[in-house]
Amino acid sequence: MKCFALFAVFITGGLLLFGTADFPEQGDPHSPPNAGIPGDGVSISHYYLTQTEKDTHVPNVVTAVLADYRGYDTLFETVVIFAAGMAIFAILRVSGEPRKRHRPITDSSINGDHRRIIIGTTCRLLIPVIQLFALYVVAHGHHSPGGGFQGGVILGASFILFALANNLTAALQRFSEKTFMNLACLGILIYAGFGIFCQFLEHNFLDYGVLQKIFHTADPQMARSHSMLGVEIGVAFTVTAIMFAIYANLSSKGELDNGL
Amino acid sequence: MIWQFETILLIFLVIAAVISLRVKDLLSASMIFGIYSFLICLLWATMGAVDVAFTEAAVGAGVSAVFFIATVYNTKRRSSD
Amino acid sequence: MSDFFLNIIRPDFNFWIYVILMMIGLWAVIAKRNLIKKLIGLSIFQTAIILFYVSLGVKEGATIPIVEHHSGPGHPLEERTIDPEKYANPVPHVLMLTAIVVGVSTLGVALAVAQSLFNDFGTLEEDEILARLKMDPELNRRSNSSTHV
Amino acid sequence: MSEQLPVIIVLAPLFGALVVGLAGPKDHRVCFPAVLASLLVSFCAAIAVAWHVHTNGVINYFVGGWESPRGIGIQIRIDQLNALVLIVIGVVSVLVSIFSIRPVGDGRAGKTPQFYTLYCLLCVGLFGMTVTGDAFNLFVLVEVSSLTSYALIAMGNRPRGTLAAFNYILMGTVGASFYLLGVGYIYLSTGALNMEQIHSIIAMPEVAQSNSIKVAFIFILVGVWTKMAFFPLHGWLPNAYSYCPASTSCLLAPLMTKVSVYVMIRVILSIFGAEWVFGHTGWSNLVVWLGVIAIMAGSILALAQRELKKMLCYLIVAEVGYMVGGAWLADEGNWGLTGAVFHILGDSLMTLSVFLVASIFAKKIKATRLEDLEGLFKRMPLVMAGFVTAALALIGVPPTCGFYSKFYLIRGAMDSGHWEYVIALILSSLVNAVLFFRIFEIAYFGNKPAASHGHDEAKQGGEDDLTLSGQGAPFTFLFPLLTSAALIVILGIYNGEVVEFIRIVTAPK
Repeated sequence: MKCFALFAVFITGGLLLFGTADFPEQGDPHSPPNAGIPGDGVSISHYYLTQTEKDTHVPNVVTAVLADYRGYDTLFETVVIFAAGMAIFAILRVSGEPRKRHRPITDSSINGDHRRIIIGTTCRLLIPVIQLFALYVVAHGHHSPGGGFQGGVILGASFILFALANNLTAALQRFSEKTFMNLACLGILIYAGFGIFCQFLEHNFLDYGVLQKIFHTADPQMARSHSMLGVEIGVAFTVTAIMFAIYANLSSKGELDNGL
Repeated sequence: MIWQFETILLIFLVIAAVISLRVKDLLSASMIFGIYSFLICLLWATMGAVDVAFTEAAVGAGVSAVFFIATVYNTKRRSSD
Repeated sequence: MSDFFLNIIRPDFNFWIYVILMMIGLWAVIAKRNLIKKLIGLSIFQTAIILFYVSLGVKEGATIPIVEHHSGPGHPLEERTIDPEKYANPVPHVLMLTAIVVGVSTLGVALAVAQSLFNDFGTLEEDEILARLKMDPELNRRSNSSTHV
Repeated sequence: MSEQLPVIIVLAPLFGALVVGLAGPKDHRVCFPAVLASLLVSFCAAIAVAWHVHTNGVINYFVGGWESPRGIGIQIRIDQLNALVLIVIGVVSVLVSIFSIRPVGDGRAGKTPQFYTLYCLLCVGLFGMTVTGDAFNLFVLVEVSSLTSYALIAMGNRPRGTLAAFNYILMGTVGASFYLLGVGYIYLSTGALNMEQIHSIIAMPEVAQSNSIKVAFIFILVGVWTKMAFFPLHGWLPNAYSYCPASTSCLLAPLMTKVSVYVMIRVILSIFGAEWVFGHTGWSNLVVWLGVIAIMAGSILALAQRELKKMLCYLIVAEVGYMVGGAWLADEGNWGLTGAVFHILGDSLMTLSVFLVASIFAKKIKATRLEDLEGLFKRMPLVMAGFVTAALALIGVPPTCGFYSKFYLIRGAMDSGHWEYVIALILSSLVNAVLFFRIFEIAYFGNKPAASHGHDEAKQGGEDDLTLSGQGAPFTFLFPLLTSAALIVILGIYNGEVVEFIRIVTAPK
């Protein structure tokens, strides 16, 4: 096995280096990916950088490309996450009724354990801040780095942190299995709904400009900007729910009781 | 982009990758993998890919390290290689 | 020495490193016996590809791809010209956001399958699992009865 | 609304999945109608789109309305080639969904909503892979379909199946990463992601000569080969498909490998261009030889199996060899490529039929090994009729489509002088004949008393009355099987029309 591994690895490495021979110099602003091929019209990278703000009023080019120009990709990226959540549920979740709790854990007993008092208090202080920051990341993705994925992951991580600091059951009391599965579906429904709605208004899928009539904005560009916020919220829902769902299933072997 | 800084990061990156694969304790390996993710996130921040760096910080260094740890917690901590 | 480094290694240093990381990752996926180690290798392999993509979008002296926002009355949008060489190429960043998310989803599913394997075999070492399968060829029928619940 | 059809094909199963995900856990009875309805919508849309392509030519659909300049948005492009593949995916997914109503022995106890959600998402991935005209979007949809198929395989709750799923995850992810890497190298040398745009740039001589494009092509090819289980990379397939739940194997076996072969042909025709790919003569010879090795290895390994499903899995490996070798024959008239495309259509139906039969055997009489099949002609005449049709098609007997695809493949091989491929094809047909006549012999002449066998096993089955009811199979098993068997014959009879339709894309310009 090791010999085969070495063989495969060196073949791959050799091929990669063979391809490196005619690479453009790193950081060259005129290389094909950065400036396109001469004679092929507008480079997509240049188009995005120069036209995004005119097309969508969104200064963060990455967000605009992600949620609008290549929004179809992002829809399916969200579907991948959703599929992962469903997959883990299908593989790990122990079917039937969850086993009954020996000792019901209530709010008083969460922090009652003295060994956990420092962690518990710190998390109590931290988690609201983290969640607020996550919402900010989702909402401010148009103007600064961030967006639905990052915000969603951070929001999901805040629930994971809660589960780590207290225990999984306590976290699940606040964010139950049914809730997060429905939330995950709802997120994709929001995203695809925006696209389908455009189709009902006789435009192509995800052609947000037509939603101007709904949002009552001054121009179609602003409608695009608003719709992007909408789909980012959808993405954030799905990502939050699935990140927590994956953690909950992985840490409790699919029993969703006492986790890590 | 300061090339000295980037070079040091790249070298640390390789070191972190090798160590996380060589450590026999899977919990340590997961933690070092988290460090690896964090280093690569710094690297991307220096390259101007802030959104990618942000995602990697949240996903790679945060959530996927936790996923690894959760799995190691439920299985065996020692590894034969 | 430093000349050599600056002229030969430095210009393509990212590419060298990404090739090395990719080789490390692939080697771990094939040769490591522990399933978790394989998955760490797989993640390293994927991040190496992401590193490659991000390196494509770098421009010397460019800033992050967020165009300066000042659409006041004095700056009508249509008259502004943006110099694309001042900003890093956003396309690889967009693609790699997708790839990272896809990567973490795959990782989650793979870890779940690894846990389920641990439930079945009680170990995460590939050679021990194979040995156990050889010892007990009927293992594949073992849990059949439970599936009819 | 009709211009929205291309995207509706992909979206309908997605909505099906969401409906199942939201309402399924409350009431399991919602699942099946929602799935069937959404797949039927896709199927009808696929037929409408194919008709549209037939009358008006290629459809281009720009998601988000980002049409110009070229390549800024994501393009969906449907030509004659993927119109046919879409119909096949539609047919297979609808038929298998009907087959899956009775979850006997599927190992999805209490997880019906999850099963159907994943099922729909898998169809989303397959439809999406087929329609897309964007190199990166293809990667995302490949991941959608792969991730769901990992889960569907691992759901089986059989240790061997889970191990196979893990290996599949490793190989599948490495393959997808190779594909991604190849797209990266293309992007590096062309700065484009839209397939048409890449094609026009690669036609420029200075780009066509560069090393990066060659490396990109090799990586993409290896990635796609891993997905389709081309011979040296087939390791994950046999165990994954033989130890997974019955409905899953019926869905995955006909579609995953064939859609990957379609992706390979799409990459050759639409991204790199047939002139560029077949311009490197050495490559074509090499790949045809690899195909020959795959055919021989698959056939020989199939001969060695004693379990029906495992045997069929190795036959898939051989069939992939047919299609890859055929697509690379590079003869003057591109008959090999045409034959490969026709074989994708025919082989999906044949594989569907034989896997349905194998699953019916496994479900009804708990027979997985060849010896267990004794006396089946008397007990299940209709099932065996379907099986015989599919087997004759796999062997390549005239009125079925299997004969015609082999005919076109051999014509291409003769035109290009690849006699080794002709020999391999004929030998493998002989092996298929041996394999299937061996089964017929056991099933026809073997006269093991049927009743005693059925009862012992049925007691373990507990509440599933199916096992006991003995004679004949229920309608939900028979309908998919007989439909696909009929389609095998129909496709064979109308092969001229279908091939003419395919030739619009594959004929040399």
